[in-house]
Amino acid sequence: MTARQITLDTTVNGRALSLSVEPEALLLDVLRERLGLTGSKRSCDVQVCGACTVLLDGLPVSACSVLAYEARGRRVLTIEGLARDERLHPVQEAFLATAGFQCGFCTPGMIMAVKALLDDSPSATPEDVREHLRGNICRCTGYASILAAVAVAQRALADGAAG
Amino acid sequence: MSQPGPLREIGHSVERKDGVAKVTGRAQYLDDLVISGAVYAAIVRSPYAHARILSVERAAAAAVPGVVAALAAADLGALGERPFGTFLKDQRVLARDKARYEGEPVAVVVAEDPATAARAASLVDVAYEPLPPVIDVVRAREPGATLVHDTPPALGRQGRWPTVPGTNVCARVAIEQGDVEQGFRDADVVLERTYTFPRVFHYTLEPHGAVASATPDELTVWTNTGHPYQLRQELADMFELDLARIRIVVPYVGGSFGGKSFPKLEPLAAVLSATVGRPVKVLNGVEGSMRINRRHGARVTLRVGARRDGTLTAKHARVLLDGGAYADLGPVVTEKTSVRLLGPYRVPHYSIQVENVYTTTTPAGAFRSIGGPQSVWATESIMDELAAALDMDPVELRLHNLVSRGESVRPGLRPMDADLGDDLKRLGKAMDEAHAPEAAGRGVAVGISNPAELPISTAIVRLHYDGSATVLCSMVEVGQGLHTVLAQIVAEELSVPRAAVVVVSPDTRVGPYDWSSGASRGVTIVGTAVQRAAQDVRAQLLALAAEVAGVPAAEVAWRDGAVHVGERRVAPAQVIREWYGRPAGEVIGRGYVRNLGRDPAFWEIGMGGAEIAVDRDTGVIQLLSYTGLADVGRAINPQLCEQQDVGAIVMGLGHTLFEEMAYSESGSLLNPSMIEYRVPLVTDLPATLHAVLVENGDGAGPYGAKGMGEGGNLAVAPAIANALARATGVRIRDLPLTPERVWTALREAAARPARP
Amino acid sequence: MDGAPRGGGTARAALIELRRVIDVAAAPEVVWRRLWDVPALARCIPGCEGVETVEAERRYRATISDRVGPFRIAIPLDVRVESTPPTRLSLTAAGRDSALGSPVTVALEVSLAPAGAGGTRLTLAGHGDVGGKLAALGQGVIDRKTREILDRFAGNLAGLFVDGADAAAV
Amino acid sequence: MLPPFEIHQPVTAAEAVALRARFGEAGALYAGGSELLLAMKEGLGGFAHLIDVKTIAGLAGLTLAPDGRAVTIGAAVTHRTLERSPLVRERLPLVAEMARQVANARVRAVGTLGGNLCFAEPHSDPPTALLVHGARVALAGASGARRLPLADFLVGPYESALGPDEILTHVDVPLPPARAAGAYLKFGMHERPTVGVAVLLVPDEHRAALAEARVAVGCVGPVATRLPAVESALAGARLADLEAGWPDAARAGEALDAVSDLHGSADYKRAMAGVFVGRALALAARRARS
Repeated sequence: MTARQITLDTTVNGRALSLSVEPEALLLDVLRERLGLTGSKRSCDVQVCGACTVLLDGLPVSACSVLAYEARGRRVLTIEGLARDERLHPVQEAFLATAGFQCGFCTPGMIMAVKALLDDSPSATPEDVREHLRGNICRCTGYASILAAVAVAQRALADGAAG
Repeated sequence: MSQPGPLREIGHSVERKDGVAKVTGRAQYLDDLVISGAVYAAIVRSPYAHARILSVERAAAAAVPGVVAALAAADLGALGERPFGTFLKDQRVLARDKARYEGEPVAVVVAEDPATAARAASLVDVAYEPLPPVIDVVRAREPGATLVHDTPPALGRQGRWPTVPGTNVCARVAIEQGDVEQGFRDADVVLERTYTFPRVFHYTLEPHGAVASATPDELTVWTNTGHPYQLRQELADMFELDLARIRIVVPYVGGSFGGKSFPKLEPLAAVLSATVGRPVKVLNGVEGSMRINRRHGARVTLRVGARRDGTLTAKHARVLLDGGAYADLGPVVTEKTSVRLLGPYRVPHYSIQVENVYTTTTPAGAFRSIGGPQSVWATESIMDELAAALDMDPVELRLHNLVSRGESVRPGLRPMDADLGDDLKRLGKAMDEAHAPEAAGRGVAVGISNPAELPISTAIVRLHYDGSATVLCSMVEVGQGLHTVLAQIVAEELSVPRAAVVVVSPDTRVGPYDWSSGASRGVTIVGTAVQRAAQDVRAQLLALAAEVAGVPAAEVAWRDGAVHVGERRVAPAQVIREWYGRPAGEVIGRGYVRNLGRDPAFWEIGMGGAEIAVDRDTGVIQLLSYTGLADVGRAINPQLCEQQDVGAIVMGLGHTLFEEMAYSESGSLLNPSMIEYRVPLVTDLPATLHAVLVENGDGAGPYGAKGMGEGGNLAVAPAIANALARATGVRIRDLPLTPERVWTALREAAARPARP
Repeated sequence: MDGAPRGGGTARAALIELRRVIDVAAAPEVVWRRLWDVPALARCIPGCEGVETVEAERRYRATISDRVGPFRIAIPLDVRVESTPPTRLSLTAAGRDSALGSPVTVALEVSLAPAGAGGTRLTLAGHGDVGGKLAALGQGVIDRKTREILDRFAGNLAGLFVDGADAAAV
Repeated sequence: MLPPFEIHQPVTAAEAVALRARFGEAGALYAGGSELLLAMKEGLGGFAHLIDVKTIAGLAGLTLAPDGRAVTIGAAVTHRTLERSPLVRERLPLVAEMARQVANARVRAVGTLGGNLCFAEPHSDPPTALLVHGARVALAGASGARRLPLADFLVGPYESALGPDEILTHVDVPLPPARAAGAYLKFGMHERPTVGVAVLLVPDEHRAALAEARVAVGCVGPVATRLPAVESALAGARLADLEAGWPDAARAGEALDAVSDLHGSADYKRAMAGVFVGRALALAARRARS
């Protein structure tokens, strides 16, 4: 441990952790390299593509460009923390139902972005959805099946809430 | 083999095999693998587009704690000298005497962790003598132009087209038929136009990378390639090893679109591993990948002649492809471009010459229909210009000239295997249904391409005694859904539950030979190999059942998804258990494909129609509706087919409206980041986006399927430019149709005096 | 062709054109001599430091440094001069910035001609080029910076001759 | 990958100022990091010390000034907070409208207003919208606090008037006069806008004609700027006319100091400034009438 290292007390996917990290460590590297949570992907590295989207206290952030240090005392949720007891989250189920992915590299970030939106605004309009997902790039699907997945997820979440 | 009963699996949009892994983040891609003992490489790249390398000072980097080695070409021994390249051996793992494009790897630092490698790499001091850059493809072709390669490179193993010594011509292909000048004399109208297509970047979300582990007698490479077997050959040549001693392992791949075909970072990783004696990981970021591969820019000068009734009489084309610094797949792109420029029309006289030209820019290679979008951009734009000159409806002009089923497109190639006229009429109907009342212009385009290069593939299907099956083949699941479709085929042929079929990702130590993952060949060629392997399992089961029952072969038959011995119905797995005499063993089926009749294995048909409005103040083209049409023979999984087409269409919107790798005059890439390189976003989708699938069951693949997935890309740009011309009277011949370009053209048109 | 961009192989960003005319109140011979007072000349170039003479009147080394917001950009340059006394001087400076390794080149022709009553008209003409990441980070900004530096240089150069005594004190 | 550095967490502005003085060019102010960290990844800066201003008490505050005439926005307030704050939405709807359009949801969640203004990226949204409000920035420095108009704070691309031993503590945004209505429009093809236009119209008491017009354009040149000539030309204009389209809009950008770059040529940018000034005027006029 070098003198520069700092203690990072945080909660990742519901689990409290205490790690020693360098100040310049990026959240994405800590998740992937230290915690083995490789679901979040590095692509553009400049906060444009959204492949590294994770939720920090419920808000979507680009893990590639956020210092791990910022997770102190906060809750981090990654794609690995979405399913409960092997039961997929309704957003994941929706992506399966519409095949809202092809190569899958953008998918974890895309799903986290959708979850962030629907947690915040369950009845987001199609325009809201497009505006929100403008920050997530998919090069394979042409987005149509992703938009369909969001609509399916919205219905499922509404039914779940009602039921 | 006969196909009794209705198909249970084929034609259904079943759930993807890779779905759960991908939506849970459990799917492992290259950077997710842990290779124990691996060290990390950081690449030092040339800051000049063209420069002599005078010295590489690497001692300071080597002295950094944690650095394993700081290496230049000279440190790599014979492996550093050895050129590679599947078609032309013109590339080395690190530039030796000179760098030929900005970003070319010149040195590399290998360290225990990526951060140390990156920091030490900044300490490598390379002295250069800048040379004149060669950026413009026209100037590159002029006499006396600076040469990118001073000496002609040797042909690679698959090479057929040599360079033209003393010039920057990397490959030249010319085809002709009839007497083109006679054709123009026969014409009432002759048009000559030049169209250009930009250099564009694949931007697969996953960047290129490779991990290699070399020992004196074995080489293993984990990589996100689309071409494990082509790569194996290339590395076998470099390392002088038997094919069997080279193992290529491909995990999930985060998109390829051709950009991950043929050797990319693998030779470098392998040579580094051989040099430092440890497994070495080389991973690019987006900028690094923009320094690896792109699509060929093109400058197409077309001359066409037609009679007053619209009958085409002649086509003359001179094309310069911007190939960048190294050949990669360029020679094949050159050849494909020559055929793709013919278009789907009857042209009695033609002369087409395509030259792929070296420039000091990122090397160009395979990208979703090689040479296709460039060709169709020109050929389908000029069809509308011709229609205007003839005062004909553009669709009528096309219908008048389209080749019919069975008619020759080019002598020697498979005759047309689709009903193009019917397809075009169907497209028109679908466009009518999608009509947006506010549309100011409508345009269509028809693309055909000759894909499925070299139909060579093998497959193994192992039916286990519990009724599950393992499929071994070596085409890569890059997201296209191949594994799902192959599982559907095996489930269909062997009547096993699809859930019980596992398709194994490529590993050349395990999976059998396949030529490549590209050229829309998966379903048609690999699908056929897998189908044949499954049918081989079935044939063997019948033989085994006959042997167990002690009856002649004629008394056993496959019916309703099971083996029948007389009237006794035996499930496939039960045949295996009975033959082995206990719950054990398996039956191994083999499928081989070496050709599927004529080349190409099928014609890929991609048509499209656009309706647009134009914001005249800003030059923004508003795409209101887009309808694509793919003639797929048979859609084994319609949902996947539609999504391939939609994906290809939206990707096509990129080169149509935004995308271009912008270079400065001195050869610097000005937009090497996703902040400045703009790809289509969800907000770019038209309100209506449809993909029409035509299924005539007339393909050479399983159940009459043809390949698809590239064709959707072909028609987008000309359809939109044709719509723009109809909406505004302005014809733009340079892509992308950025708002500023459209705005400028509109202003220039407004400033021109009206035609008398 | 109709003059449309050629695409498929044509560059987007042009070189940065540099052109300034400076009238100074000193005779060409005086101005010429003063131009060879390297330390004084270096002081006219904003951010120029560490000037070394490699070969008198032919090769020099210097570092130009400037801030762009919070970032300091330092560019060690190799400067080569060819001269035709007392009317022409051609100068090329090339180097790479120390943070990003981006190439920077400047080619400048300086010509002197008599002007007015015993004065001299100095004409600066040439171009600058910035490559690599530095170019990618902000073409517009770099263009501005280069012009700004050149403007200040031209001003300083003219200033050298405003007060002969002051200049002579160098 | 970032170079190594240390993070410092001052709890008062004075401590931050002292740290700035101590580290000089080796130190950089750090808030959301959405611009700084990207630049550092590219290899720029090489700062050995980051001074995290988010730990300074009060910098995340977003309040109505005691006199009720301005909203005080702490430097560490995120774009997301601006976008959603009921206070901002109600009293500074134009600022909320602008904040909603900054980059993407992830950048808005971490990026701060203060960081944005200090970084002075020329293709950025906030300065334009704040200029039409007559916003003032508050700086704390070794020699005390000072306030200056935002227009004076914006110096050039990546350059502000922030001194080497100063930090930005908050921005005061005067509330627009009652009845005022505004609009923020942006346009461009890339991740960052080609042009951003903010318009704030103050109608007369009959909501018929303009008592005052404020117009600012950003992204086209080195810094965002007000267009005084356009503002005076608009004096007395009728809202109904503006809503239908201001005939002089096309020339509104003519005088702008536009920079040619990948976002467009200077000519195009000037023309687009005009187009969007016209559209923003029409939208704001419609809002002012209703």
